[in-house]
Amino acid sequence: MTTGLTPTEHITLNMGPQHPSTHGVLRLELELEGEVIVACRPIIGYLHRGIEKMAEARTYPQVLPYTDRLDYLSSSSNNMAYVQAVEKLLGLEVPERAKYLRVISLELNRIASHLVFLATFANDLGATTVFLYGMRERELIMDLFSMWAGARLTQSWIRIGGVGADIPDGFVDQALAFCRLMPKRLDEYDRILTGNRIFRARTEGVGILPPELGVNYGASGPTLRGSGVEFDVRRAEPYEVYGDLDFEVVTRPTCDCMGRYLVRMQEMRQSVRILEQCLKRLPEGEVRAKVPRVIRPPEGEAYGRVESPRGEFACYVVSDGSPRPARVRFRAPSFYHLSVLPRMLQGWKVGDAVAILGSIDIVLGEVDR
Amino acid sequence: MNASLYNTIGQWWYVHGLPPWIFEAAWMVAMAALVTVFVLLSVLVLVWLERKISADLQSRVGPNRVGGRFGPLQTAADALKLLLKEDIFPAGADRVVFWLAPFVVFVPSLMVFMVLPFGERLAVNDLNLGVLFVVAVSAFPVIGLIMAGWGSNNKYAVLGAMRAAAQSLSYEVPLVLAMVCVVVFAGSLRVGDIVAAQREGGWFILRFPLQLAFLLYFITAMAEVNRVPFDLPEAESELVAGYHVEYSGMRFAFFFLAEFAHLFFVSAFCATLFLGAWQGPWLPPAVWFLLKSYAIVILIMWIRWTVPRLRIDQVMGFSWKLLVPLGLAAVVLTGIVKVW
Amino acid sequence: MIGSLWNVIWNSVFSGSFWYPLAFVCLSLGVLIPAVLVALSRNMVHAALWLLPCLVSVAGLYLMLGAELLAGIQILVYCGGIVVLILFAVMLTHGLGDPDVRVHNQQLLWGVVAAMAVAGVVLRLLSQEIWQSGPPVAVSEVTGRLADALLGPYVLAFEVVSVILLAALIGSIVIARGDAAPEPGADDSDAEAGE
Amino acid sequence: MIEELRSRFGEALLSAEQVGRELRVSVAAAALPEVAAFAKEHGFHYPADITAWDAGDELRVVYRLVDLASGEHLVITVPAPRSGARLPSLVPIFGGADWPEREIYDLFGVRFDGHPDLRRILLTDDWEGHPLLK
Repeated sequence: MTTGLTPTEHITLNMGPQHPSTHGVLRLELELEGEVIVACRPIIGYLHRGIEKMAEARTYPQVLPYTDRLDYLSSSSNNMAYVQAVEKLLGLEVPERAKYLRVISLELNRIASHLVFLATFANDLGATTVFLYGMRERELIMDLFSMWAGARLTQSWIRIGGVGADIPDGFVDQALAFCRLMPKRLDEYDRILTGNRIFRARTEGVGILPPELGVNYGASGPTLRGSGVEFDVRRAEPYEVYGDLDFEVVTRPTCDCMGRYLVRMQEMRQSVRILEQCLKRLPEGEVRAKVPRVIRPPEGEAYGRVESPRGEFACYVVSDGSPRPARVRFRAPSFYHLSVLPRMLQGWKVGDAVAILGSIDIVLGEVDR
Repeated sequence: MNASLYNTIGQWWYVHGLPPWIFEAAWMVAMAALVTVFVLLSVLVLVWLERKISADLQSRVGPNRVGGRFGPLQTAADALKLLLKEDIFPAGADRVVFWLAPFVVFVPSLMVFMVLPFGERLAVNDLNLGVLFVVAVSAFPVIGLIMAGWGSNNKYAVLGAMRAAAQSLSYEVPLVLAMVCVVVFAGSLRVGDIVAAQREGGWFILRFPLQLAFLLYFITAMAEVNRVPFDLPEAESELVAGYHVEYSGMRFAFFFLAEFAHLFFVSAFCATLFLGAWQGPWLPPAVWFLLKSYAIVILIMWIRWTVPRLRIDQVMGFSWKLLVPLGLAAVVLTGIVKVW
Repeated sequence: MIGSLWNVIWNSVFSGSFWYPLAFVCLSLGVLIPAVLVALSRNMVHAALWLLPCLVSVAGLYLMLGAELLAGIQILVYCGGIVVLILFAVMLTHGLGDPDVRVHNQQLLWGVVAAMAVAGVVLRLLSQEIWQSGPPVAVSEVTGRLADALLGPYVLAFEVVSVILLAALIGSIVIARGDAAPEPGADDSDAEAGE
Repeated sequence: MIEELRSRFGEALLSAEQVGRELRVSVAAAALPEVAAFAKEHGFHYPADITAWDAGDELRVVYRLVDLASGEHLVITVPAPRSGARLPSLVPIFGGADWPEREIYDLFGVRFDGHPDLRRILLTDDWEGHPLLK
């Protein structure tokens, strides 16, 4: 942008850690030339609570509630990744009903999380009304969560060996009613936002993430699928009952903010589809396998992989044969997405920064751990 | 009523041989005070209206406690709170500039009301250059915004101020072009004459090329009052609050007042230029005037709470690449139609 | 005694002969003092802001001469346009961290010489002219006459000037644009680092 | 794959076993970049996870590379001393190694040679020690 006549001075702008659009306590050090971003340095760690360290001093079941606090918008994915790793170590087989219930939980959480994405993304672009629309439908999911877990965000309902408790009466009907409502509401979002000229002008072609760059930086989930890479852990390594379910892995070839947005919007429809299948097929039976009172997995390591709403959320557990894990490591998708962010921001404007940051849908809880 | 009161007192004054200009001056001061009070009260109503409209669009309830079921006194309570808050000067601020900025924004936004006819002969002073006066005085607030942004010693504020300056410069051109169309059609810069011209031939929005001017005026007016989709100078998600990020309490209230006063003014002026001002059947003129003004206000609010925000280069491109050529075309078209 | 003095004041207060010079003096000071401050301010933004009262006072002088149109245009163009542009340019090019710049005084000598020369010329011209004082002749409808003149006898000149200004506007845009700005995100280093 | 690795790297390949879809290999630090580059040539483009753990007597730095087409995992474990460890950085090969390596440096104290910007990432710059060491 320097035409050589008058070199404009670069200013360094600290976006965050307190800023309406950094989605938590992220700090972006932006170097600006006028409004154009020349360089960006993400600075993280403001929410570091040392969960991985704390896990080393807790027994296996005690670690579970900590995982809720990672990606606080989709606690069941975190629970699932950890539980999956521990069950792999134990070689535990989970009852069929529990598997279905877990998938229901995961998909409901995916919709809830994508709704928050929709809400905050729209809000970042100035469409405040859509923010409240997203929150309105999310509230219905929160009601369902409180029905089975008594909590809205930190559920810890997926437990080692199954789920915490069976679903209460009336849950299935209420969930099915939600499944009938949701597609209509999605159409409503499309009408108010997706087709809007201003929204398209702000998102189409903005914040390009080339597929090779995305893969090379370990991006995953809708962020990577928005660049046309068909990678979804639910398909690549089906866990629970995903292998038996009929759903599409949504991809978009455009690599831009719009692509990532559309992938999430379509994924909500797919999640509704999965939910309907699970709710209708839900078998009777136990919801929890026999688990020893003190969990003492044999020496070894396991890697639990889950497709969280943000991407590949994984948990790497190393056991030394004691009741406490030797190492619990959480692989957070947002961590990797943030590390490509500087590449995606270069050359765009401050206004685009919030759009691009919003489009990769990070949660600082899992970035900082 | 206004006219007769003016005549009665005026006659009394002349009969007693007092210099007429004192009466004129006193009359103007009194009317200005009246208009100021009216504007301040309108702002309270407008803020409440905005909250209720946004709440309704967002399937919320909005204010519903203070002063009854619909929260009519909520804004008054908030204003009172702002008055009582501590007045904070940020460290490293340019104190004089920081202190002065709210007034530079606020005073012109009241001054423009002086030429606005609230009814027949119900303008404080129907200057013969009324439209020019409006345009000239509306050019001031942006300097106040720049002062606020720069004086705050905050980078977000400076970015907001720069955006405000760029945006206001770009949108003033099509705004003036739109007004030129009206002026050419009415053949006068006096607001009263423009209203009179609409009495004879119908509202200006119904006359052929002026629909284009109306559209231009409406869009640029939204940009001038920094409303979504043109609210970049204070884009909350990008610049936190833009130029007024460091302001609190009373000083913040001044910006807020100015913003809503300006919003009301551009709507009222829109009604005056294009919708026949206070003219209408059955109802008293002042009621017609308010009805039309509020219709435009509500339209602007509706748009604000529906669409996302543009990016700064898109905003500038929109003005220079589309609105300015359109404005030029509108002026030429108006000239052709007028000469015909 | 006191009564008669009071009468004198009273009469002059109510005639234009008192207010008119007073307003003139006030406005002149309003032009001169800020103008000096513009030149002496160490802070670029302050200097630009001092232009504001200066230009507004000039508009006030125009008003006193009955040139309302000119006053309006003065405020619109100078306060709303030029000052904003200057402020914009100052903020864009100048470091935000250090608002105080040194006023460069290296050319003090030449400045004084030039100022003296101008002052001499002005004073000489002033002394040659016989100045009438007193309230202005009431000029009615300046605007109308101006409009008639511009769109009557001088319409061709008016149109030519408009076209030239438009051409200048477009030309400056073309010059300012320079080479096509590089597309964001199309940086080469991105592509090679991707693989 | 195991055979190929063995013939190519010989002594540097400390151990190798196939567990389900995971190919777990252990390599010496010096050979790491070559093994990683070799893996990338063979389709393991996606750096799923890079982490470390304190095994008591030594640190194990674990690189998990995934072949997105086949779904195979390649888990490369590199042993390192508990203090003063230095490993070659994989950032030139996998951009996704950038932040995880900073994190390992931050939490375990392993220095990565050739890393473009090796600073603490989660903890503050004035933090003393490396908290995930036992």
